[in-house]
Formats: sequence, structure tokens, C-alpha cells
Amino acid sequence: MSENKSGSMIVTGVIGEDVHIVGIRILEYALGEAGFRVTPLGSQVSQKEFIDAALETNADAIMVSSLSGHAEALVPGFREKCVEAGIDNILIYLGGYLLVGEMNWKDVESKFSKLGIDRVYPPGVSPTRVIEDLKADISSGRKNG
Amino acid sequence: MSENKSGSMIVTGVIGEDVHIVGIRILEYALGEAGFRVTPLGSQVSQKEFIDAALETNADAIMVSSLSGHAEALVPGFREKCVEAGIDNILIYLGGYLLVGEMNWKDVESKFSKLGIDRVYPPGVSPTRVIEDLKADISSGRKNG
Amino acid sequence: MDKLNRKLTEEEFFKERKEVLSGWPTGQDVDLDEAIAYHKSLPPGKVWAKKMQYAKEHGEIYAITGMGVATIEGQIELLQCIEREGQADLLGTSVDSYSRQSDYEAAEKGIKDSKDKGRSVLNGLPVVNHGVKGFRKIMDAVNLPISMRYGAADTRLIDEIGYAGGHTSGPADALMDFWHHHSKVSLEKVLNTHRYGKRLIGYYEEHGVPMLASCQGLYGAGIPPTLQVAAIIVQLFTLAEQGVKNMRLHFATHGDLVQDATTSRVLTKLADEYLKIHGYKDINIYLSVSFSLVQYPLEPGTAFAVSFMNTLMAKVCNAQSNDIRTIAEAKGIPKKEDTAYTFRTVKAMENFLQGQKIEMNQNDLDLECKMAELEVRAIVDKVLEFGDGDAVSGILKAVETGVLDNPFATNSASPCKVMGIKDSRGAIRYLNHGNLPFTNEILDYQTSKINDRENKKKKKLDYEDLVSDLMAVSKGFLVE
Amino acid sequence: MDKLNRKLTEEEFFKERKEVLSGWPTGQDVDLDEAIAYHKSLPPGKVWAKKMQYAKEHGEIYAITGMGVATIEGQIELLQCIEREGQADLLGTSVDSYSRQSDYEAAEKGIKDSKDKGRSVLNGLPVVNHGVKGFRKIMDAVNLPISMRYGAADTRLIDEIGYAGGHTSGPADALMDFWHHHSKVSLEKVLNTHRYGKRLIGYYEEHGVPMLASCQGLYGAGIPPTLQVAAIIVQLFTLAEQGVKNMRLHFATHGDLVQDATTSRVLTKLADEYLKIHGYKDINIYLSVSFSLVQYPLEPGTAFAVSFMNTLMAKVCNAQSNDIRTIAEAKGIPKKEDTAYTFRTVKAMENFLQGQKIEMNQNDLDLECKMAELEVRAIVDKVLEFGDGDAVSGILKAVETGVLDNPFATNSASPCKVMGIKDSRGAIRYLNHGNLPFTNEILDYQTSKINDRENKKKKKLDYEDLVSDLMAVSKGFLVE
Ligand code: B12
Ligand code: B12
Repeated sequence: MSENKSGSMIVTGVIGEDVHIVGIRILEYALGEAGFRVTPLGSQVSQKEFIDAALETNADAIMVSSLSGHAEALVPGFREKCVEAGIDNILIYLGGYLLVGEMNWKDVESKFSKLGIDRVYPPGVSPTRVIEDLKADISSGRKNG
Repeated sequence: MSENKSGSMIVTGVIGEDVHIVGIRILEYALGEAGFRVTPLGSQVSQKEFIDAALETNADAIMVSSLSGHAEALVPGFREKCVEAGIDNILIYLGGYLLVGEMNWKDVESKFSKLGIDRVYPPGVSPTRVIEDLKADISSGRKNG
Repeated sequence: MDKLNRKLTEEEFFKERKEVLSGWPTGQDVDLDEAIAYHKSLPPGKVWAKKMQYAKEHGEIYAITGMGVATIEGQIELLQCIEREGQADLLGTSVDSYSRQSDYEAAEKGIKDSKDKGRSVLNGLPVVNHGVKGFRKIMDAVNLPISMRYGAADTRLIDEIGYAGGHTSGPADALMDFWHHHSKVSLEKVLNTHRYGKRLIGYYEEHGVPMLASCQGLYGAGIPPTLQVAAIIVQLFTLAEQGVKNMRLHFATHGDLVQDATTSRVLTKLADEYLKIHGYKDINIYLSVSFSLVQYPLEPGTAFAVSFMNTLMAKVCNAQSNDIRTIAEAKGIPKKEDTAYTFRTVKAMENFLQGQKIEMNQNDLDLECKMAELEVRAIVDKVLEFGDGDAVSGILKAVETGVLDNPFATNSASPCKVMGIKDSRGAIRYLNHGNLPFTNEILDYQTSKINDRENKKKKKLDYEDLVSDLMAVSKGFLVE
Repeated sequence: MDKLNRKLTEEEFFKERKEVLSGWPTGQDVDLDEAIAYHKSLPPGKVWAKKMQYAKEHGEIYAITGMGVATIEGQIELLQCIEREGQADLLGTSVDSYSRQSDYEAAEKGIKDSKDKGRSVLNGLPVVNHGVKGFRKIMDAVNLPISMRYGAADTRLIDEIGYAGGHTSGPADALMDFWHHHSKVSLEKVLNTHRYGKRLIGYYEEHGVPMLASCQGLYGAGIPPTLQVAAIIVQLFTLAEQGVKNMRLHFATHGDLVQDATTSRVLTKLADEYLKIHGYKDINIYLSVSFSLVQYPLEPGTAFAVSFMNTLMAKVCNAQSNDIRTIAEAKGIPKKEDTAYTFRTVKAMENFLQGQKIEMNQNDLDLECKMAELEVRAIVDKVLEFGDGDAVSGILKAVETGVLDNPFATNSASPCKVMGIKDSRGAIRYLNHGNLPFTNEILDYQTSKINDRENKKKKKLDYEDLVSDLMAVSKGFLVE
């Protein structure tokens, strides 16, 4: 774990009216094990709550979980609000069951990329993969552009 | 059962190297119940054995069962041999699993119709339906050709 | 201290009712007298409680799962497909998650968007928005009983409209709704609004309409069964007090047949005993099981194997209701064809098993039952002690102090100290019992079971194993 | 009278062998010494008997089914798919039905036609035509043990080539082959050619190569289990005499768990007892079950439910081998994807059930076991009496007189007087016991069980019910 950019702060939460908590809990645990600091907001978190927490903790990334299928109604405007709040370049990752029903993954991904989400993950993605991406993005300074 | 053309004689059997006996047994039972006379040849019956039995019993129809999937090798020539034997117009019905693997039924049916088989049935056809067809064919004098 | 678990008077009920019905315009269409008459006109085949009674008497098992899309037309198409193609015995209405948060504006927008896009953008049927009239169309279009399936901090308006619309069953489960269906609401508020819902069911019962109420306490994946049994039993007092007469007790099985059979036996025995001791009589209890997972299998073969386990468990647990997930559960809201396919398959399974008797090793079962009873009694008695006999105040204090707890609660007010883990045979044991009031005898038994697995794995069990447990069945294993 | 059940001397064996190998050109390539060395070089994971032993010791259950197409390349593709996509533990070779009739010319034409048409026109792999070399390619391409699966009046050349090619298991089942695999051959001839096949297995065993022989007596749909158990046991003497050491006893289950568990227990107990009494020692016995139907379900959901029952039965019967049909069984020879899908599903079910204990009601089981034992002993003892202790002459006379009988024999020399029917719980009872040497005690028990169902149906059971029994499971019911 010494290789991590230890101390990077990650804000986590489940967006909207969504109550599914298990996935994000597991992710938080894995982030902690990998040497990240985590600010867990729990479930039913609004865009504003995410952004306020990110400002307050000077976070490097926001991990947004959405399982109920309503992400297409809940995510638009997120990036814009970050820009307004002066954290234009914060990493935003999104994961879970993003639409209602079965999803054609390529379409889903491009839909949310266009909304300024840096990385979009399908259900069941392993925390290991997410953490690898996160390390890479943080150290390369990759931000959404 | 009084409505049947009682006394029509049906030769039954399983063709070729095929040992599946249950289906034809059930059919024989149903034919008997419906008032037909049955000459059961059992399994592993050759074209010649079918035709000899039909000649001997002056049969109205031959019921050929084939489940092993080899009917496309076993049935060609059957009608021609009947013609040679002088029973040109005998009804020939064929049923079971006629090809190896899954079958597109329309193709199968036309394949065997072209070989001079009067009626071709897919797996699991109910004896009731077969008997209805048989009564109709016998009373209308329908024959192949 | 006032007794909190007390039946609402008719006056209180109707006063509250006014306010409830004003929550959304469709509330005005609910006419209780008309609804009671409507229910009385339903054939027995459309009434959940009657189907459960038949199943219990004849040893039958009936499958059920959630079903819900945004529009009435869509819902009819879905349910008809499940009834006809799926050979289903029971139907359900999943309520969408905006409605569960009482956000009927968002649900309304969801209906509109769904019509525009020609696909449901909602994850369930917004019962309130469609109103009594909307749901009656569904009732006319199918021949089976329909149950509501949802959880919410405030269930009152959905219940009013849902039952008046023709549902003959629905949830009555404050703990489940507090723990799993809202992140911030207080338990007090949930218990309060839920009292109303139960009273509503009681009202139908008083007027000769059998109405089935479901209760499961908490979502059971990875949760030790005795915790779930306790969370169900303490709530039964609150259902019974408001006049609920037909109860469907739902619990999660986890794959160890002995433990699962134990859960069923202990729940049946203690529910009956505690209700009687507290003077609640003439209550019909039905059982319902899930083979409960967190993550469901993506691979359809493994998903079928899961429905089979669910059915086997229903058999082993003498359950009437076989609460399954479709084989597409891990893919998203299932297509109607997937649901019908799952039902059809499970129906054949049920047919094959229904007439059979399956038993467990008697010694194993006796020991497991003895220990499970101790665990449940420890929790339930403590709750009642907290409330000085009053279940509601007992529950309030118990949840606050973690005497009733939940490892994966969504609500931030829950201590979440308890942690379950599988033993080497797949039974769930307490890796951490948090503040549960357990004796050393209980704890030693738990430890010995955990040690078995630790010895096999040659390591201490930790969070990694917990995660692996949560995922195991989805990969086709019981314990890894 | 000469003892017919006597071990072939090496001289006799090698003399007969010459003639056998001359049956088709590929016979010349069989070199027994080389084959023995080859088998000894196989890793344990490719040896059936070793896998069965592991399964028995660890309570594991492994699925198996028939698999076969015309060409080596096709067969490799098929088996690799089942191994990888299907997560299979065991593989099989279905031999095509021309080869089963020793018609290698027709099989050769089938290979050619299959290559021309780009699809298999044969219903199995023509083992003889491809020869030892052909099969070795398959052995190299997979990592699991492969069993031959076929029945024939004359099995000798297929066995020689099949075992030398690398199969580590195959059938040794004269009664099955007489009754079901030829319409006119005499039992005497079948027993004679089969003696050779068993001696061949014995020869491998003598030279340190464990070879597993399967025996099931008759195809079990609608057939009373005790008749099947008797037909297996009388044949064990003929296997043991020729030196067979590893036996896979396969039997059909029918859906009544008590009867099916009984079959397993009685078979295990009596096989062991009779073998020991007759002085055959050091024999390893493994069990294999099918949930046996005549007609399989066309609908994939019901077909999955059937594989589930098959797996549950394997568990209830403590079987090692879970002999399943693919979900495409009723459609025709399955596509490799269907087979893999079925295996994957069954694997998850096996995983879920493997560690569990399932028991039957002890009283029900005791009674059923007692009666089943009486029935089996009545038949087996009569057979041995007929032969004056010599199993082979006993079998000959028993089959002729219907003391061993088969309701749906293909062979016209079988009396086919026995008829089985389901009782109200799905157990198979003797509707007609033909010439089976049953006491009144046995017959009264059978009648009482049949009466149960007659009383329920309020009619005498007849041929219609028999047909309905044969079809019931394919429609998703156990008994109608
Ligand atoms: C458990 C569960 C519940 C529980 C939750 C309990 C709890 N304590 O959390 C309960 C019963 C409460 C529940 C309720 C509902 N549920 Co639910 N539920 C599930 C279920 C079965 C498992 C989810 C889970 O926990 N998986 C295990 C975790 C570890 O996996 P995960 O959440 O996917 O997370 C992993 C990855 O996706 C990733 N990840 C997750 N988030 C993020 C975020 C980021 C940034 C990254 C990088 C990665 C990442 O990391 C995790 C580790 O690998 C799923 C179906 C399934 N998957 O099998 C349905 C499911 C998610 N639920 C669903 C629905 C619809 C609901 C309900 C609306 C009820 C309904 N109508 O059926 C309500 C929701 C109410 C609300 N307000 O939200 C649907 C969603 C459908 C859709 N989107 O199309 C699903 C798919 C079921 C289905 N097929 O219908 N549910
Ligand atoms: C039982 C069975 C066997 C038993 C037979 C026992 C016995 N006593 O008959 C045994 C184990 C011996 C056996 C052996 C083999 N079998 Co087999 N068997 C079956 C099985 C499971 C059931 C057949 C059956 O009896 N059905 C019940 C009866 C009532 O239905 P039926 O025969 O279809 O008959 C009905 C109708 O089709 C119709 N009908 C039948 N014939 C006729 C004729 C006429 C004129 C009419 C009008 C109607 C009609 O009337 C009947 C009443 O409804 C089927 C699969 C299935 N269907 O589920 C495979 C199946 C037929 N067998 C098959 C095969 C390949 C074999 C083997 C070659 C082994 C192998 N390689 O797997 C050997 C054959 C060896 C040989 N020489 O023939 C294949 C055929 C594949 C194909 N054609 O593509 C099948 C489909 C299995 C499969 N999916 O692979 N088999």
C-alpha cells in the first residue's frame, strides 16, 4: 500500500432516492484498505451534499453510486454544479445499475460521459479495478475535459 | 368407436437400427382402442419387412416410427418398393425424431413428402390427431401421388 | 410512560386519514365503504389470504416476486404474461422508488417520460399517481391475487390507494422500512405512520375483508436468522394490536438446510407463543421464504439454481409463499418474458416437490433449534423489558442501543455493529454480536461454529470473507 | 450343467480377441500393452474410477450425460465447450446407433456425409471407425475422464478400441443391451459377447489400470425400482467373475423421495451382501442416478426443473454420479451450447447441495426398505435358484420365464408382462407383476399403494394412466 498516493480523499455516497448501501460500503472498505481516506455520505445523497462534502474535505474524487435505475434523472447538472462551486476538475466516478431494465453498456457509458462523468462502471465491477483506475487518474492528473 | 371404419389394418414398426419402442407401442394401443386392427412389427424393421407384412395382411396403411435421427438414410426408396410390390397406393405415415439434432419442421416435412410419404409428424404428436387424419385419409381414399 | 403500542381509535384514525388522503389529488377518490364492498365482491381466487390458507391446508407452495412498470397498460401486459405464460399463482405490484419516498411529482414525471420514450423509466408502478381507478383496471385484467411490494418511511397514502384499488396484501414492516428504505427518517416517525397502515388493514378486517400483512424485519442477506426472527416477532405485537389478522412472516434462508429449517420452526413456535401470551388470538400465520443473497447471479444457469434452492427451502421450511427473484435479477428490472420463464420453471419444481416430505437430521435440528430459541428469546425479552411490556417503546430503545441491529442498514441512525458470517456449512453465524444481549452459552456456540470454518481456512475470518460470503452464491457456491 | 459364469482364461480371451479385432481395419491398431502403459501415464484427473472415489470420500456429486457427433474434430469442439463453458467434472462419448449394431459401413458413410454436409448426420461418435489414434486426439484435447455410453448386442470391438483409445469407463450391462438395444438377438449371444468385454476390463485391472464398469439392468422409466435393483444385482456376479473391480451402479429415480432413497439404500446393502456371500471381494461400488422419464420436457423451464430433481435425487441417494439429460433432450441431439448451459446450471445446484444432509421420515423409510428388500431378494434368489448358484444360467432362464422382465423391451423375446404405475405420491408400483416370484405380503403392499391412487382418482388405474404417468414429468407434474 505504500505505493498509493496515500492520503487522497474520496467522497462516497448513493445518489437520489436510492437506498442500496451494500455496494458502496464494500467500495469504501476497499478504498480504505488501499490507503485512501474516505468521507462516506451514506445513501440518499443529493448533488449538493456531495459537492459540499467535497469542498469541505478538499477531496480528489467523488464516487457516486446509483442502483435504483434513476441515474439518468439524477446525474445531469452534477459537473456543472462542481464548476460553479470552483472544483471544476474533481474526478467523478459513477457506478451501479444506471438505467431501468437491461442496459446496452456502450450507450450507457457514452450517455454519462457526455454529462462530464470521468468514469462509468457497470454493475458488479470489482473494487480492485476501480482502485487501479483511480490511482492512475490521480497520478496522471487526468481530469474530465 | 362405432363410427370408425372398423377393421382397417395398420402395419406398425420402428425402422432401421432404431430401438425406441415406447412411442409406437402407445400408438398401437391407441389404434386398437379406436377400432383398428394392428400388425405390430416391433423395432428394427427393414423396408422389406414392412412391405411384406403389408402385403400379407392386406393393410391400408403403414406407420413408420423413427427416433434415432437416421430417417433421411432409411426412408428413401420406401415408396418405390411399395410400387414394385404392387401396393402403389398404400398410405405411409412417418413420425418421430427424423433428423439428427434440432429440426426446422417445414423443411423436414417437405423432405419426406417428396419421398412419397403421405403424412409426416413431429415428435410428441398426439395419437388422437394421427387417428383423425388416418380416418379421414382412409374414408376419402386419399393416397399419395 | 404512555403505552405506545395501542390501537388507534376510529376517531383518531379518521382524523389522520383526512390529512393522509390530501397528500395527492387521487387520494380524494378513496371511498372506504365502496372499497370494502368491492373486496367482498372479489372471488376467493383473487384474495391472498384465502390462497395462503388453501396452500397451508394442502401443503402447496406458490411463487411470488416483485413486478412493476410505470403505466397501467404496461403493468397489465406484464401481469397477464406472468399469469398466462408463467402459470403463476400469485401476483405482485412493485412500487417505484420515487413513490416510496412520497415524491409523487417525480413519479408523475416518470409516467410521462415513460410514455414519451415508450419504455418504463420508473422501477415500479406508481400506485398513488394512478389512483384507485387505475388499479381497478389491473384487477379486472387478471385472475389472481395481487400484493403490494414496497417499503417506505411513510406508507399511508400508498396503502390507502393500494388496498382500495384491490390489493389484498401488502407490507406492514416498520423496522424494514426504517433500516432499509430511508437514510435519515427517525424510527419514531416510521412507527407512527406505520401504525396507521396497520390500523387500515385492521379496519378492513373488522368489516369482513381478509387482508394479508407481510413482515420480515430486515433484508436478510448475510444476516443471522435469529436476529431476523426477533425483529419479526417484536413487530407482531404492533400488527396484532391494530387488528391485523392474517400475517405473512417472511424470512431469508441462507443455504444450510438445518439452520433454515430451524428458523422456520422457531419462528412459528415463538410467534405463536408470544402472541398468545400477550393476549392476541385468532391470528393466521403463513410463512414465506427467500433464498436470500445480496448479489444475484448474472449467469442464467446459476440464477435458475438459485430459484431451485428457493423452492427447496420453501419445502423444507413448510412455507406457503416461495418468494423468488427472476433469473434476470442481476441484470436490472426483468423483462416480462424473463419473469414468466422463471415462474414456469419454479412451478414445475413446486409441482415435483409439493407432495414430498423432506426431513433434517433430528439431532442436528434439535441442537440448532435449542440455540436459536435462546437467541431469539434473549433479544425479544430484552425488547419487552425495555418497553416494560410495551412493544413500541421497547423497539425504539432496542434499535437505538443496538439490541436490535442491522449490519447493512441504510439509515444512518442504526449502529450497524452486528456482523454475520457463514460457517463452513453455509449457516450464518454472528461474527460480531454488537450489543445483542447474548449469554456466554450462545456466544460459545457461535464461536465454535466460526472456529470450524477458521480451522478449515486456516485463517481468522474477516471482512474479506464477509464480502466473499455476500458474493458466493452469485458465483455458484454456497461458501468459498 | 457347466458353470456359465466363469472367468475366461487368458488363452480363451486372446483367441477370441483375434477374431474380434478383425471386425474392422482399425482393430489392428489396438495394442493392449501400449494401451496399459498409456492408461498408467494418465493423470488421476482423467480417470473415472479415481474421480468416483474422490467424490465418495468427499460427498461430491458430478454430472454426466451423453455426448457425441460424427467426427473427431466435432467431438473435440463439443467436449472442450462442455469442459470450459459447462464447468463439467466428467465427460462421455455417446456411440452412434449404427456402430451399436456393428454396422461400421453405415457409420463410415455417416462420417463422410457429415463432413460433406458440414453437420453431424450421426447420432453419436463412431468409435470403431476413428480407431485408437482418433480417440487419443480427443484425450489430448481435454482434461477430464471420459466414459463410453452406449448399448449393443455385441460390444466387443467398440470396447477394445474405446478403452485402448483412453476411455476409463464404459457399460457392462448384458440385460440392458438385450432388452433395449436389439430387437432380435438372443440373450445367450449377448451374455457371451459381454463376457468378453468384462474380461477385457478385468485384464486392465489385473495390469494395474482402474477401469469403471457401469450397469443399470434396464432403462428405468415407469419401471418398478426393485425390478431394476434385482436386474443389477444378478449381473454383478458376471462382472465380478471376470475381474471387474470398480462398478458404477446406475438406477432411475422417479420422484417419490422415500422410494428413491430406499432404492439407493437397498441396492447398496444387497449388492454388498450378495457379492460378499459369493466370495467376490475388494470391489468398489459407486452410485449413479437419473430422474428418469420416458418423455423429457420440451419447455426449457420444466427441463431445468428436471435437472434439479436429478441433482436432488443424487443428493438424497448419496450418489456420486448425477446422470442428467440436457435441457434440449426432447428437441433432438443437443447443441454444445445447450449441453454446457445445462452442466453449468447443474454444477451450481451440486455446489449448493453438496455439503447438506437431507433425510427422509425414518418410519416411512424403514417400511419402504423392508418391503423393497423382500421384493429384490425374491427375484434374485429365484434367479440363483434357477441357475443352481450359477448367475448366467439363472439369468437366461429368468428372462425367458419373465422372472426378470421389462415392460418396454425392444427385444421381441421378452415377455413384457410386468407393468409399473405411479402411486399417489409418485412412487412406481407393480400394476401387473407378471411372473415375478412375489409373496402375498409383497402383493398386498403393492395393491394397497395402488388403491390409494385409485381411491383418489375414483377409478381403476389402466393403460391411460400408464401413458399419463410416462408423460407427466414432461408437462411439469409428478403424478396427474
Ligand atoms: C440487495 C438489494 C436491495 C436491498 C438493499 C439492501 C441494502 N442494505 O442495501 C433492498 C431490498 C432494500 C432493495 C430495494 C430496492 N431495490 Co434493490 N436490489 C438489491 C440487489 C438484490 C443487490 C444489490 C447489492 O447490494 N449487490 C451487492 C453489491 C456489492 O453490488 P453493487 O451494489 O452492484 O456494487 C458493486 C458494483 O456495482 C460497484 N459499485 C456500486 N456503486 C458504485 C459506484 C462507483 C462510483 C463505483 C466505481 C462502483 C460502484 O461496486 C460494488 C462492488 O463490486 C439488486 C440486484 C442484484 N444486483 O442482484 C437489486 C436491484 C439493484 N434493486 C432494484 C430495485 C428496483 C429496487 C427497488 C426500487 C425495489 C423494486 N422496485 O424492486 C428498491 C429500491 C428503493 C430505493 N429507494 O432505492 C433493481 C434496480 C433495477 C434497475 N436499475 O433496473 C435491482 C437491479 C433488482 C432488479 N433486477 O430489479 N434492493
Ligand atoms: C427413452 C429413450 C431411449 C431409450 C428407449 C427405451 C425404449 N424402451 O424404447 C434408450 C435408452 C434405449 C434410448 C437409446 C438411444 N437413444 Co433415445 N431417447 C429416449 C427418449 C428419452 C424418449 C423417447 C420416448 O420413448 N418418448 C415417449 C414416446 C411416447 O414418444 P415418441 O417416441 O416421440 O412417440 C410419440 C410421437 O412422436 C408419435 N410417434 C412416434 N413414432 C411415430 C410414428 C408414426 C407413424 C406416427 C404417426 C407417430 C409417431 O407418437 C408417440 C405418441 O405421442 C428420447 C428423448 C425424448 N423424447 O425425451 C431420446 C432420443 C429419441 N434418443 C436419442 C438417441 C440419439 C438415442 C441413442 C442413439 C443413444 C444416443 N446416442 O444418445 C440410442 C438409440 C440406439 C438405437 N439403436 O436406436 C435421440 C434422438 C436424437 C435425434 N434424432 O436427433 C433423443 C431425441 C435424445 C436426444 N436428445 O439425444 N433412448
